[in-house]
Amino acid sequence: MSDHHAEGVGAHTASAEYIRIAVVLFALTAMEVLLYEACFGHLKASMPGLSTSLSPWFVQLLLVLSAFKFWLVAMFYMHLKFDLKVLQWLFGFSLVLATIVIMALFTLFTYNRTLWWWGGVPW
Amino acid sequence: MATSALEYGHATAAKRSVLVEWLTTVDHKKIGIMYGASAFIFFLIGGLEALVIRTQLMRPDNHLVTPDFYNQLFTMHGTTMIFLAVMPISAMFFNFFVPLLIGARDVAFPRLNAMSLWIFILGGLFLNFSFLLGAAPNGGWFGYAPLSSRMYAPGHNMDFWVIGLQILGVASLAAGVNFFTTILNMRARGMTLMRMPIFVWAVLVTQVLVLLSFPVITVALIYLMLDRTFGTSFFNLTANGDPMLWQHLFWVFGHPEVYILILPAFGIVSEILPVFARKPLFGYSAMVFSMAFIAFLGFGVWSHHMFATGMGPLADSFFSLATMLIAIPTGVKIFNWIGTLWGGSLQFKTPLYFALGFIAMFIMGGLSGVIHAVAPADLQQTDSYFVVAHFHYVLFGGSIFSLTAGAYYWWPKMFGKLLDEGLGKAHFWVMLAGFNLTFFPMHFVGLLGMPRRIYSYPAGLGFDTLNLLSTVGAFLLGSSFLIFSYNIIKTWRSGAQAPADPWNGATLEWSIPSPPQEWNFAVEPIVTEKDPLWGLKRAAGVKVLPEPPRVSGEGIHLPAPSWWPLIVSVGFLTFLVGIMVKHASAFPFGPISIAGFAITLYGIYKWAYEPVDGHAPTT
Amino acid sequence: MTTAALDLHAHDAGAHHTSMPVPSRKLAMWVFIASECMFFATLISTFVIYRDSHAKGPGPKDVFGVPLVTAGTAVLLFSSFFVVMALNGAQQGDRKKLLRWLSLTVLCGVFFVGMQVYEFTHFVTEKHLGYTTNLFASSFYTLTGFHGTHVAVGTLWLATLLKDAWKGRIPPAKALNLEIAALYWHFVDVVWIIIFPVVYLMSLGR
Amino acid sequence: MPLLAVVLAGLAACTGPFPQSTLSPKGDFAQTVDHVFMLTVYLAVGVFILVEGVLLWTIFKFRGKPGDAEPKQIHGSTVVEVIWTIIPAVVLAIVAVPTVQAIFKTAEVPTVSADGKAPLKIEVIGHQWWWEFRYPELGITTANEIHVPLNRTIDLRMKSIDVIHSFWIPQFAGKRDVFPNRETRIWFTPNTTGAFPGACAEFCGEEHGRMDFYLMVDSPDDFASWTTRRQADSTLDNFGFAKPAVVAVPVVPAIPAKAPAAALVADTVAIDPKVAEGQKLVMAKGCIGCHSFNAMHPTKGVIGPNLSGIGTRKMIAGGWLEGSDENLKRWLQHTQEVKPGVGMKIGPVTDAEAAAIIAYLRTKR
Ligand code: HEA
Ligand code: HEA
Ligand code: HEC
Ligand code: CUA
Ligand SMILES: [Cu+2]
Repeated sequence: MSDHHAEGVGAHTASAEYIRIAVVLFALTAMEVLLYEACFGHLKASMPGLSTSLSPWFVQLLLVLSAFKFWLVAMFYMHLKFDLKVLQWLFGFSLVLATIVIMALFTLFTYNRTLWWWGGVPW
Repeated sequence: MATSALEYGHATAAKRSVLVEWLTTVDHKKIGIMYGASAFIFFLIGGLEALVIRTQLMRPDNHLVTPDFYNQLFTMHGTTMIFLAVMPISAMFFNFFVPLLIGARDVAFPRLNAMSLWIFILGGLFLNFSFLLGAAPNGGWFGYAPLSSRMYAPGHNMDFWVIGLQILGVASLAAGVNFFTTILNMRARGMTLMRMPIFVWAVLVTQVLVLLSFPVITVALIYLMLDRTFGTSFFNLTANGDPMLWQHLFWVFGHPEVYILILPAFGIVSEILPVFARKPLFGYSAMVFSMAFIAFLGFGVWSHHMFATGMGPLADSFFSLATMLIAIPTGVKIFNWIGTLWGGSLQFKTPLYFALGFIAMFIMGGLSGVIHAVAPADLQQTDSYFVVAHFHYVLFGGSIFSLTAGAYYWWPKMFGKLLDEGLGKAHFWVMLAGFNLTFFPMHFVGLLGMPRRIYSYPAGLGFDTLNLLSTVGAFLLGSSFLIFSYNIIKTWRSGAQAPADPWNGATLEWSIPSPPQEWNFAVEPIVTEKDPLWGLKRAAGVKVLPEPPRVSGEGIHLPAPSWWPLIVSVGFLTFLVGIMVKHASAFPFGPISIAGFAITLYGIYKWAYEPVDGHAPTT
Repeated sequence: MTTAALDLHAHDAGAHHTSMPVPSRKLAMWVFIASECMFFATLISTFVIYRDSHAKGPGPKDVFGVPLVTAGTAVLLFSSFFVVMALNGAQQGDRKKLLRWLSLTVLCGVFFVGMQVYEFTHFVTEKHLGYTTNLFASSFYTLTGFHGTHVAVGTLWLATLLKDAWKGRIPPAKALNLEIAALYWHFVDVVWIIIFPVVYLMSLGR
Repeated sequence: MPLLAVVLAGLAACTGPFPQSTLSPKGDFAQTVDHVFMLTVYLAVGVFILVEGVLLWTIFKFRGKPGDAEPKQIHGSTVVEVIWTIIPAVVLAIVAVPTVQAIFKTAEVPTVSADGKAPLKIEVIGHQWWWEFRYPELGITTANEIHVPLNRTIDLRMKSIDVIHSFWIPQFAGKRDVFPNRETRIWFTPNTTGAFPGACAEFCGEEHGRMDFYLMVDSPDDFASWTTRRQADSTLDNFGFAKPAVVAVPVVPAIPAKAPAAALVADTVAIDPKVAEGQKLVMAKGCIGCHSFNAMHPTKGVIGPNLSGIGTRKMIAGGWLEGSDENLKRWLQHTQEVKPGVGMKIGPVTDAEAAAIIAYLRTKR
């Protein structure tokens, strides 16, 4: 039954592709850092216009960039793209659940702290 | 360790002493039996604790036990019943029957399986050991902060709880990985996912719940341990820690946990009903999808345990509605069970009694659950005996009834003897009567305003009669387990020898001798349909297949026994105990922890390089 | 028939029968990774909830610096790339390639752990951010500490594999041993891919 | 209701009154809750009878006889499965709408109470294992017994000084947890006078079981007189002595003072030598270290319950003992046996001392 098994990684993706992905990953990380520097760090002073237009989107942009990085590693380095669908489901479902839980907890806590019933009268 | 696996592989198995054999076994059936036996003992201990609780509450202002001991009792009762009784009794069925039901020789990782068992047993003993020191956990089974913090719980009581649960969590996670893999990957040829016995589906979904909810409690317990031992303040007020975080994390785990307790029960009943109705399960795929849906929804309702905390109307509404939704897939299950019975030819054997009892009682518990889900109404019921009634109807009326059904159903396969039918039915009726007498009045005493977890109540509030009824019921209920124990002993001594297929079963385990031989299937089965055994019988035109012969296992390779699972477990326990006994020294880990850690690491290393080539059994 | 029966055990991936076209050990690693998602989700949630709880002592803006963690991030990303190359080598039976890339991976692991040790000591001694100084500190150290422990375990694991590879014990037929470790390693990397922006950059950029 | 009523009537016959029942709501909050609850119970009982009925009937109808042929092998039916998915969904929708309405209704504290006044604010503070109540607008502190006027909306703001407790007066409102690090609120408008028991509902340690209290719903007149007496106590020092110069009694326009406050206290103290003896003992035994007789947010003596008005308290010891002389004596002499683990740790008290102390406490009316 060994013919069932996924063929080796090399069959799908050559070293060259790994290198290409590595380059993209670095570019993305560099963009993250640059984004931070542009919005809040050293570059802020030299390009104030860019800074003010980007900083409201800072968090969202960061999340998109890292999600993309995450996706690249998972799909190509972890080979999910070519592997069994079950594995994609398994990982995908856990990730979605994990994200929902983080978001829900975060919402519950910030929401609680801002609404009146947590107002807190000094005792 | 002089006794390396290789020696085992080639020396004759007969030379091993029985003790060594059981300590080193990696056979899923032996492991299952050890799970079952130890869990049943823990169940009796938990039941005994309940009986003391009930005796204390028999009349108002009673002074049988001190308040602190009472708190220890209900904390240990809840913790024991959930983590040391229902979960491991389910694990007994997972272990013994999942490989048999899917036509496999063992689980995917037999040694990991043994490790789960040993960690569980050591964790259970460790928790109960606290009684000997007079310092059993006393903070309730959900250990709310800040009551569980060092400041309000200075003794070792809650250390035992934190570490005990941490240990048990690791056992569950390891088993979760193992069974998920086993079910996906070890099925007999031809057994597609949608041909799997429904119990196996239940186990699969349960493991998903375990895998995704236990990490949360693991982290929460780590925080609590850090708070108690290393002076952090995750839940301590002194440095702005928020006790609400504990509640959220606990229930993010806690609600999926209750489905971890009930889904295996659903699975068992779904196996039993078709066999005794002589009719396939009604709506198999709906049964599968409803379980998956219950599990999925189960992750989005945790805050229904926190309606009284004042989360605000939006959150309350969300969690209220999400909780109610669960009634729909659960209803589908109930109705499909009735659909299975409908038009059948019901064979009234003991397993069917308990399975029917399960359906009848679980409906009751489920409906009181829906009443809880109505957030404003829950403000009156939460933390009252109404909740106690609700969860005993689902946990005892649900899980325990079903697990007992499973025990009667599968006993002949496990031990080769049929349990006595007459005693079994007596067990059922006494249990049903005792159960309802115990827990039905609790609905009312709760609505009349009795809070839970109180060690006594004053006269004059109208609680007296109802509590007395509950107490009488509890003793009746307890005596039903004496009948069961007697049945076991009697069967052990002189029970009727069980044939391979006493009930006209539909699934693969009934095709092999009772009890199964070490290698389960002499010939790997090939499956072409659901209910494969019925198909086989139908094709052969017989009601009962010829008794399968016991064969020699010549040439069959099985995984070798190993000491390492036990050693790793001991090391792990030592590591955590070391953290507990460390008394605020500057160095984070004491020598005991370090020794434990070293043993664990060494064990894992040796384990990884231990050859897994099997031995050829000779029996 | 008996020979078919023999194949029921999948301890050794490869030749044995499995119902899914994936070796059991690899499947198990994925299952474990799925579970770990929730583990880190909980740790990250806690950090996000508590990152502003620093009435006493320094807060994120007082301690975090971008360059060092960026270097750490880069190193982890590199190592993911390295290990994938090593695996490629193992599968092709190219022992040289395997050894070269695998040792680089281990080196990265050591470097990352070293970076974290340096970072922690720096925070503690120079920024006066002890483990229990405030909740920001506790949740930060616990989250990154557990991540660091994962890296350390992974490094140890890869190091034993490196030893095996050195002794020629990882032929293409056993490349699975490395593949599983690599999966774990990548996961540890992607967790950091989340931690880096969520913990460092977002706490700074507010 | 019929089913419940029958069962409860039956119970009532043998066990008597249920002062802590959730089923006899005596105010708007509890009634709102009760309405949704009863609706849900009706439906649940309906579903219960229906489903259990069908189950029993099926069991009875399809019992097998020896020699039965194999029954027809049915694998399912999409039509009926869809039907029994939809019906529960409809039932739940019927419950869901009033649920959400009630959630929003109970979440908001009304701004005007039934008697046209602003809601009465009371601060609730949970202690291990007793309750403290403060009336910021009236300048009163008391413990284990809340007094409220009839038909006035009560706006409770709650906090704990140690662990989590939960405040519960079943006949008036649902539970609300009381946290050490945040304020929670609950409200109700009482529509019946009387004394109603309440309890702590969240497990809070050793004596969680004995953390009860009483709610006294007074007629407006009674409430005014109670207020006056408490405010008079605010002029005392912590020991219960009248202060030499009466400092600023808070002016409370809503409740007219009926008697001159200081006078009330002054004449009771002087009369009985036993009382004077008791007062000395209260100082000598160190009671004042934990208690205070001053009802206005005292700065000292806040470890134990405020003893202003202790002489007329219905219950003592966390609402557990009738406030009789024997019980007070038992409390003073055997505190740790009556309520093991309690924070009141005092030396031995002789019978004579106890009698004197009690005599003194009785003057605090
Ligand atoms: C086996 C365990 C188990 C199971 C299966 C359930 C099932 C459910 N539980 Fe329960 N629950 C517990 C164990 C369990 N629970 C425990 C241990 C606690 C207390 C923890 C503690 O505080 O210590 C608790 C507490 C608890 C609470 C919190 C109470 C409180 O403390 O305030 C709530 C609130 O919503 C709740 C709801 C539900 C619901 C809606 C279901 C549903 O899944 C039930 C669904 C089933 C049915 C509804 C019946 C069958 C359906 C039909 C016949 C169809 C028709 C029905 C309708 C149209 C309604 N449960
Ligand atoms: C599966 C779970 C499970 C099971 C089966 C049970 C079973 C029982 N429980 Fe359970 N119970 C819980 C889970 C469970 N419970 C939980 C989670 C809590 C909450 C804890 C908390 O608040 O933290 C709780 C709380 C709880 C309380 C509330 C305590 C309080 O709030 O103050 C009560 C009170 O009556 C009670 C009673 C019982 C009784 C009478 C049984 C009976 O069914 C037991 C039947 C009796 C036996 C099985 C005894 C058999 C043994 C013998 C006959 C002798 C054997 C001899 C030797 C061992 C030498 N339980
Ligand atoms: C170490 C602190 C301490 C001292 C000293 C102390 N008490 Fe107390 N007292 C308490 C606490 C705490 C309670 C609340 C106990 C409970 O119900 O949980 C209490 C309760 C009471 C009550 C019951 C009040 C109520 O409403 O339930 C009375 C009466 C009382 N104390 C009287 C006294 C007298 C008289 C003395 C001196 C002889 C005294 N106490 C000394 C701490 C103290
Ligand atoms: Cu306070 Cu329970
Ligand atoms: Cu729940």
